[in-house]
Amino acid sequence: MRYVVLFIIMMLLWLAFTWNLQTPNLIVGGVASLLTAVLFGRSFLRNTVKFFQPQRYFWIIIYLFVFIWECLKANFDVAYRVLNPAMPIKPGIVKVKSTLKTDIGRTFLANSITMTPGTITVDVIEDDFYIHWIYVSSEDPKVYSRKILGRFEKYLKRIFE
Amino acid sequence: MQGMTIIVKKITQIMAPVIFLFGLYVIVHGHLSPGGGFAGGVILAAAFILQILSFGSILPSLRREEVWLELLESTAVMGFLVISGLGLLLASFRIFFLNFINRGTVGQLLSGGIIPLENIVVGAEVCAAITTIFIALTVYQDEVTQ
Amino acid sequence: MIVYILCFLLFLIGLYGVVVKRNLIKIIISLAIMEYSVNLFLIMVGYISAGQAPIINEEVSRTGPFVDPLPQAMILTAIVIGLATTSLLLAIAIRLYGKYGTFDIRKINHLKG
Amino acid sequence: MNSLVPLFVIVPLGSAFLMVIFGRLIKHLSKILVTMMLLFLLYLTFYFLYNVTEPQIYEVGGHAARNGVPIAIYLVIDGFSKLLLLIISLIGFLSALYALSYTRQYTAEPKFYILFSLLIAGMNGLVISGDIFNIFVFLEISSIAAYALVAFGIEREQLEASFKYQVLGGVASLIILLSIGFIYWQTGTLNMADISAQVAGTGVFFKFVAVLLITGFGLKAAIFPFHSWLPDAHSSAPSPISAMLSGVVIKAIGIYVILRLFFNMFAINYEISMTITVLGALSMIIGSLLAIGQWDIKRMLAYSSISQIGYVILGVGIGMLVLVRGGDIKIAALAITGGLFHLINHAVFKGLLFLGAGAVEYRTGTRDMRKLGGLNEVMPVTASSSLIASLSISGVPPFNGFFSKLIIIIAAVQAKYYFLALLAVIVSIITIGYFMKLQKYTFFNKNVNFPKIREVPFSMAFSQILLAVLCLGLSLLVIPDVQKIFLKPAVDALINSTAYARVILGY
Repeated sequence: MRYVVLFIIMMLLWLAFTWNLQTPNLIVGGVASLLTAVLFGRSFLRNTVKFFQPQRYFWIIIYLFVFIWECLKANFDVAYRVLNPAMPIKPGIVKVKSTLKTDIGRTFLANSITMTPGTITVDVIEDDFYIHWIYVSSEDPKVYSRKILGRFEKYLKRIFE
Repeated sequence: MQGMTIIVKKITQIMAPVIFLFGLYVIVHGHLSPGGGFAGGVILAAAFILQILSFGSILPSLRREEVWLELLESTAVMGFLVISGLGLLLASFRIFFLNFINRGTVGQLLSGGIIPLENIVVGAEVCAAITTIFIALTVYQDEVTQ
Repeated sequence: MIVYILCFLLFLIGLYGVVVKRNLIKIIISLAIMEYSVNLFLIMVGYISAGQAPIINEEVSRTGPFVDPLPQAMILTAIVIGLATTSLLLAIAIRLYGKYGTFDIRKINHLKG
Repeated sequence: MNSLVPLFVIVPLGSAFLMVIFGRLIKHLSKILVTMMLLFLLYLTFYFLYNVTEPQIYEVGGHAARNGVPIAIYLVIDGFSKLLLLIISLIGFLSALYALSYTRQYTAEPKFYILFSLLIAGMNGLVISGDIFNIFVFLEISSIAAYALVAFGIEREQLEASFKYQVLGGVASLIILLSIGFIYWQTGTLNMADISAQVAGTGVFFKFVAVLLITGFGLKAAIFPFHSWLPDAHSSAPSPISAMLSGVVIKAIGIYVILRLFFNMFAINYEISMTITVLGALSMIIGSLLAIGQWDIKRMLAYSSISQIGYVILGVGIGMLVLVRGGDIKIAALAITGGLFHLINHAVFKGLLFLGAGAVEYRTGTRDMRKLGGLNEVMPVTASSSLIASLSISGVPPFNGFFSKLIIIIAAVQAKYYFLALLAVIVSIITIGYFMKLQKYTFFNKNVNFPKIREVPFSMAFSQILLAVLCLGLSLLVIPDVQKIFLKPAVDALINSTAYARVILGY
C-alpha cells in the first residue's frame, strides 16, 4: 500500500517537474517513480489510507488560512515588541503537553509553532513540547498551552488523526 | 551514530523520496538543462545521507551497505567504459566515445545519442561514491571515538 | 581586472593557511579555499558580459553571444577531483586523529625530515 | 588515427573496476588480472615502438578539427611518450610481480591492486594526452592513487607521510590548474599544439605562467626546493610502490610534463632553460649530500632519487641551453640523449634498489642499517642484485648508470659547461660513497641480529633478478643501432620542438 501511494505521489511530482505528457516522458517518469517507490517505500509514512480521505484535504485548506492569519498576528506582535523602546519582552522556555497522538501531527505542530514569529520549538519528547516564547504571558500551564497550541491543534487533529 | 528527533525523522520520511526523484529528474534531463550526472548524483546521495543522518545507524549495517555501494559504483564505471568503448567495437570508425546512437532532435527527452546513457551511469556512480565516502568517514569516526 | 586580482588574493590566502596553520582540519579548509579561488578564476575566464547560458533550445537563438562553456566543464571536473582529494585528506586526518589523539600538527611528528 | 591508442587508458581502468566487481567471487583475481594487464600493456608498447614510427594522433569522440581549430581531446603518441610508456609498463610489471608475494602481509590485498591499476591508468593517460587540461585530470588520478597507496599500511608514519604528500601535492595541483586557467585565458585553447602555435612571443605573462608551471610540476617531481615530501612518502610506502613512485611516478607526472611543456608547448627561452638547469644541478648536489647521513635504507634511497632526478634534469637542461644559444645541435642531442638514458636507467636501478630494500624489510622487519648486517650470506639473490644496482647507480662500468652519466658529462664538456661537468663527477663520487655505506652495513658486515632468515619468495626474487639483468642489458643502449629504436625518437621529439605543433595540427 505504502509503495503504491508513494508511486502515485512521485508520478504526480514528476509531471509537475516536467510539465509535458508525451509518451517518452511518461515512461521515464514511471521508471523513476518506480525506482523511488521501491527504494523509499519501506521508510515512507505508515497509515497511507489517510491519503484517500477527501475531508482531510478540505481541512488542510482551512488550516492554511488559519495559519496565515496567526502568522500575521504574531508578526505584528513581534514587530511591536521589537520597535517599542521599552522592549516589553519576557523570554522563557515553557513545557506544553499536546493532545496529538501521531508523530506526523506532532511534527507539523512543532513546525507551525516554529514558523509563527515569537515562538520556537526547541525539542519534542513524547508529547511534551519545549517551546521558547518571546513573551511568557502566564505561568499557568492550561492558559499558555491554549494560547500556543490551541489555535493549531484542533485543525491538525482533523487533518492527521 | 545516533538518530535525531521525531521532527527530523518525519520530515525525512516525507522529503527523502522527493529529493531522490528530483535527483533522477536532474540526471535524466542532463542533456537538456543544467545539471547532469554529477549534480544529480550528488542530489541522489543527499537523499541517502539524509536518511542515515536522521535515523542513525549501526556499524555492521553501514559496513554491509558499503560493500553494496562499492559494487554499484564499480558496475556503473564499467557501464560507462562499456558504453564509450562500444564505439571502438561497433562502428566502422573505431573511435572511443563515439556517439553511435541516433541523436534525435534538440530539446527532446530522447535525444543526444549516448549522452543520456552516460549521464545515468555517471549519476549512479557519483551517488554510490558520495554515499560511500560518507559511510567510510562515519565508520572511521566511530572507530576512532570508541 | 580587479576581480582577477581578488581571485589571486583568495588563492594566496589559502596558501597562507596551508603554510601557517597548525591544525589538520584548518589545513584542509585552506586547501579548499585555494580550490574555490581557482574555480572562481576559471569561471570568470569564460564569462562574457551579457552572454547567454550555453544551452541551445528553441527559445534561445543560436546567434547571440554565449558564455564560454569549456571553463564550466573544466570546473565541474576540477570540483569532482577536489571532492576526491578532500575526502581522502579527511579520511587520513581522521585516521591520524585515531593514532595520535590530536589534530595539532606539531604533535604529529613521527617522521623527522 | 590508430584505434589502439586509447587502450592504454581503457585497459588498466577497466581491469581496476573489474577487480572490484568480481574480486569477491574469485580469489586471486586481482593478482592475475594486474599481471595480465601489465603484460598486455608491455606488448602494446613494444608494438608501438617497433611498428609505428610516425606520431599517432587520436581524436577522442571522432570530432575532427574544423578550420584548423582542434575540437576533440587529442591523444598523441610520439617518441617521447613511447619512452615513458615503456618505463611505466616495464617497471609497473616488475613491481606488480614483486608485489604478488609482498602484499601477503596486508589484509586488504585486492585494494592494493585496484589502486595500482589506477596509478598505471593515470600515468598512461598523462603520457599520451595531448591536451593540457587532460594532463591535469590524469595527473590527479595517478596522484590520488599514489596518496592512497602511500598510506596503505595505515601505520603512524605512513599516514603522516601521506598527509604531507597530499597537502603539498594538492597545492601543486592547484597551482597547475591556475596556470592552465591563465593559459586558457590568454590563448582560448587547451590543446598543447594549438597553444604552442599561438604562444609565438615570450611575453612577461607567459614567463609568469612558466614559473607557476615549474613550481607546480617541480613539486610533483620533487626538484630541489620542493623536495621535502619525497623522503617521507617514498620511504613510508609499501616497497613495490616505493619503486613505482621513485622509478616512474615522479618522472611521468613531473619530469615528463616539464619537458613536454617547455620543449613542445612554449618556445624555449634562455631564462627558463637556465632555471631548469640550475634547479637540476642544485637538486643533484643537495639530494646526494642529504643522503649521506641517513641510516634508514629507504630514506637514503629516496634522497638519492632527488639527486638522480637532478642528473636527468641537468642533462636535458644543458641540451636546452645549447639549443637556445644556437649551438651545435649534435651536442644538444647528446645531452638530451644522456638525460633520457639516465631517466630509463634510474627507473630500473632505483626500482631494483627499492625492491631490494623491501625484501630486506620483508624478512627482517627493519630498515635501520645499524641493526642489519651480513645479509649476503642468508639472502644471496637480494644481496647480489642490490650490489649490481648500487654499482650501476654509482656509475661503475659496465653497468648502465656509467654510460648515461658519461654521456651527460661528455655533453656538458662539449657544451663548455665545465663547472656542471665537474659537479656531475663530484656527485657521482658522493653517490659511490653512500652506496658503499649501504652495502657495507646491510649486506657485508657481521650478521648479528638475523642469522636464521631465508631468501624472499620466488616472485620477489624473480623480479629482482630480471631487473638486475636489465641493469646490465640497458648498457646496450649506447650502441647507436639500439638507440635508434628506444631513445632516438624521444630525442627527436624534444629537439624538433616546433615540429610537434606542426605534426599535430597538420600544416
